Amino acid sequence: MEVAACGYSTAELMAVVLSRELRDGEFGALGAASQIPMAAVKLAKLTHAPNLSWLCGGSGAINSKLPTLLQSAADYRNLFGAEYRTSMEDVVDMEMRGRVHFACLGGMQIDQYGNSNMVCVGDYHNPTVRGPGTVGLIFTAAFGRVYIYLHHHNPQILVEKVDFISGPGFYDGSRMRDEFVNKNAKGPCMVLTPLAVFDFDEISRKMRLCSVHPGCTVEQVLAKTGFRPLLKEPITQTQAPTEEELALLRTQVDPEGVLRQLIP
Amino acid sequence: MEVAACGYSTAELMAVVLSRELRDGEFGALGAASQIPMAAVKLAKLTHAPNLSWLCGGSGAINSKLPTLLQSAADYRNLFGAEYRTSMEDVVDMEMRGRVHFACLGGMQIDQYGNSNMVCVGDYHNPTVRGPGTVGLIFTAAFGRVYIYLHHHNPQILVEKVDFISGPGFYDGSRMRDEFVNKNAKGPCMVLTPLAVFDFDEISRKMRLCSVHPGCTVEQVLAKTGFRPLLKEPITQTQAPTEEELALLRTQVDPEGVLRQLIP
Amino acid sequence: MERQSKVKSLEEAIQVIKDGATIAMTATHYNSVPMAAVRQIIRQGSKKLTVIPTPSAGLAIDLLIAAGSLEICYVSYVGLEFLGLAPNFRRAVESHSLKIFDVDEPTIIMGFKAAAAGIPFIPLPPYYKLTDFPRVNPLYREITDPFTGKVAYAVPPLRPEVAIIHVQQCDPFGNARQLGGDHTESLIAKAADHVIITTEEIIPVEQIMSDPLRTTIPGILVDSVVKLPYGAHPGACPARYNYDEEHLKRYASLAREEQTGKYIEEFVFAPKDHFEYLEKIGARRLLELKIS
Amino acid sequence: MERQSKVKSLEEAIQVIKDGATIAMTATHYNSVPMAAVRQIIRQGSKKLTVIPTPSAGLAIDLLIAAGSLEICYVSYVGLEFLGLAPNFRRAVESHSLKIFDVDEPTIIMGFKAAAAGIPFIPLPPYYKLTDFPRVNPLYREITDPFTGKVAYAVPPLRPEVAIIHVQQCDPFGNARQLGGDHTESLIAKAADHVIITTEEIIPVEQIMSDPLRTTIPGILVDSVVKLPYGAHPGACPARYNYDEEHLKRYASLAREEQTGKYIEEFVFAPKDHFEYLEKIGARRLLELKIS
Repeated sequence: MEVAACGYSTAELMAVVLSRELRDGEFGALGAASQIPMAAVKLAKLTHAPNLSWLCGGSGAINSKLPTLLQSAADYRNLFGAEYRTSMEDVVDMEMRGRVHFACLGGMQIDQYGNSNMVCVGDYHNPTVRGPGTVGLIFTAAFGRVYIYLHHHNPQILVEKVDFISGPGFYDGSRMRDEFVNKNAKGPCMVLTPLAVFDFDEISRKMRLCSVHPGCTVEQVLAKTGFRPLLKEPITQTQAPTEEELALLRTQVDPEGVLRQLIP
Repeated sequence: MEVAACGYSTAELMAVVLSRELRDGEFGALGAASQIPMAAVKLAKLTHAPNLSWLCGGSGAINSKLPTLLQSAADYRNLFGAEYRTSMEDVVDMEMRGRVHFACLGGMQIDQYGNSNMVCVGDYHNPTVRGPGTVGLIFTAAFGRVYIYLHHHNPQILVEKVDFISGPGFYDGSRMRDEFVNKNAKGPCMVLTPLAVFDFDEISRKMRLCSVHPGCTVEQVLAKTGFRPLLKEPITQTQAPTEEELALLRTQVDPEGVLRQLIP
Repeated sequence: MERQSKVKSLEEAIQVIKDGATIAMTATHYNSVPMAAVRQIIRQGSKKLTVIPTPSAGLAIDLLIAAGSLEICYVSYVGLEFLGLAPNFRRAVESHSLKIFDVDEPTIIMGFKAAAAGIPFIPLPPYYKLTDFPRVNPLYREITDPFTGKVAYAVPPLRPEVAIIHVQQCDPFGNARQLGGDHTESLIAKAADHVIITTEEIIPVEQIMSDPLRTTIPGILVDSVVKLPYGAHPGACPARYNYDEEHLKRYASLAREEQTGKYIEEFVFAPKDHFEYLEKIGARRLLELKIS
Repeated sequence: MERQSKVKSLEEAIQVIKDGATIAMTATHYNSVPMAAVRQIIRQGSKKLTVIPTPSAGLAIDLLIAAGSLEICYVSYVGLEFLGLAPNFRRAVESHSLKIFDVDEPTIIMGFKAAAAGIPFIPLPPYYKLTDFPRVNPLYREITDPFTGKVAYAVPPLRPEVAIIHVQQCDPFGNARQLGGDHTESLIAKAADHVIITTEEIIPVEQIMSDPLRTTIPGILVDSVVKLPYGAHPGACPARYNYDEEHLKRYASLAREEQTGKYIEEFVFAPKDHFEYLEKIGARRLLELKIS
């Protein structure tokens, strides 16, 4: 989607959609390649969630005030105006114990139960593509809620079943998952792509299409999804950014316009 | 022993004796009530061990430069001129893993195998005296060498068998100990009291009287010891501080004369 | 919308401690003991508390025992350091009026770390076999190292419901700077479910933001911030004031003579709050202790 | 007698790494990677190394793979972050020419912590059951929590023989100050048997003594100190210089085209030491990256 066509970019739309979901008083964690969720938390803090706190990935910064969106969440410049520098040990402790209310993450593959994979495409022992590895995806079993965001929407990423479970979503959809995850870990709650927004059905725990972004159709989304998602009735159009949201985004969150370049 | 009688106090003698044992390049840990070992490490650094490093108990200071001997090793003033502030977590890690070459410690009871007790006198469930607890004595199984120093020498402290093993010395003297301790943990190597110096026999692993301090006799020492220690032949007189040792001690280590007041 | 301050009165903050709660608080001997908070726990009449003290504790525990607030105490070291045994602790254990778990420094530290990390338990080295801990404390479980087949000892996570931590500086949102030694201040914050910071001084968040590497406890772990100058008296607050040796000796002497009740009456119940306590100690004394 | 300095030449310090050794080094993506030391490892011809990278690594690992230095690699994340997959890593795994252990961030961090503490193993939460790790990595052992009877996963301590850590400031005795993020610098120092500090600047011990709370790695853990200005180039050294994006892109592009050998020839073997490397990069470029 071109900025020119509708006045905002896809990444801006995704950031705004995500920001609306975030709740005041919570503590969230972002990983790498985090310009969209970074913009979302910064925007949420400016609109409805002044008590939201967030960890800026590998930088360790809590509540970074850096007035720009860097390409690396691990960039130490994110420590600008932060309130605390978390060590990696601290991050593992907080995430493993379940202190993180929500996290935003991606993956090489995401399946219909929200399981994520960063290890391999194909057989583990003879992979077609060897991925970089799992990092902290295991904590999808410990985060309060998981927001999955993807820079690409295609059948190679959105698959029926991941080839390797790095981060458990709803596993096989059965209740077995609940026995093993942390008490307050509610699992994946949203999948946000350049085309659409999904949630998960409470009973079957399968991914469900909720809304398509302005300019996209349900058919396009289904054609680009590697499995048949459930459909929420009625499927709506994703609500576009308001003028106020867009103004805050562009003046205070992303003055350099990173989100306008991010997703072609 | 009065300072007037021989020109130095008992605590000064003990500090000097201990300092001669300490080796260059090692890392040592002191606990509470540490004026004697604190003086010993400071003196050793000035004489023969410039590369010795030491942890000043609860203060967390490594290589404190405070030019006085405080009554509490935990006093934060020991951080003066230190090179690092160790956290309690760090201390446990370093001691448990066996990074500490030597430690200096005491106890409510020490037995003939060098086991130490800070928990109780009498039956654990119905103690005559409930002690304060073990703190870090367990690490006698992880320190390279253990120096035991006592401010009192009497049969209530130096007992045949401790009523509770807080810190394992040579346990029951059998080789069983070696199976469970850290690889480089050589166990207690010296017991230093206001009257005498002991070491441990390599075969029986029992405490052995090596020297008696100037002014003390072997008979006095045996009468005040709660078991019959082995006797090293010949038992010598503890070597008195040299003039240089005493001068360094009084001008640079203990200018306030704490050691001259410490043991009546 | 405005960010909400976590600053509360001492009374309000301490109310979260219900009878029967498990608590922890800072202390390495006389350093950074949140004594004003301890006095408030006694003042509000808390009962049947379980306390997991830091490895070298004493003053606060002895006072809580004398006040009848404790049911269970984990023990690594409970004593008065250079002032000898903790008299009320000693009597309570000898007379079986306090339930104790004999543990030690690594058990407490590693137990707190296990709680902070949310791991199921922590394995300790084989050498506990050579001590009497496993014999007297059922929390030590002999297990087998699955990699080497050797013996090890499992201990459970130690997870306090409430931790009370005294620091020198804290902002209104709970970002705290703890100067002096690092005496489990941040560790018990990470291990606990609810954290109360008592602080000598409240500093603006802008000061915190100017040097985030100086923050030792992040606000995300903190529930209440209470401003309590001299809140560690009669203990020391590193880099702010020394311990009050005369007062401590008076306490120790009363405690040995089984007169701790008198001390509590005079220093806990007679002053209706912390500031009346400070008036009782007197400005002259407080300033003598101050480090300039 | 005089205290001995630990300052050494890079060549001398790196010689301690023998073929077959297990090593670890700092890195969170492009932060504080000891790249000059990595180039020296390649220059001295090390073979059959096992590397336990920090949880988010890439550049150094990809280069070591291309140079043929590695036999075994633990993998939490080995990639080039905003520059995509690590091409040599990817090819090596797909062609079975590198042995890997698939682990993740908590396994590496908790494994290092277990090594630092000297405990026998570390139990991880039950939720590993829901992943494929236990299926592909024999280091995960299913065990039973002795307190609750629930499933848990044991992993062994991760104890590198040598750790290489890049910092901004260090004194001659190994007392180091690491500014910027805390990317396992102190953790791997505690976990390892031998520690090499590479530092932008050597500062006097008196500066360390003036503020001991700023020291992040104590000299007692450190064996060698090597002065290497721009020692993290082409990565970033927090608070000193940014990463060299142009150079990194050139590396990534050569690596994708299976031309890493050319890069190694030009930037590792052609310069006979770190200072010749810096000359090659050029003063203009180095100063452009510098943070004033």
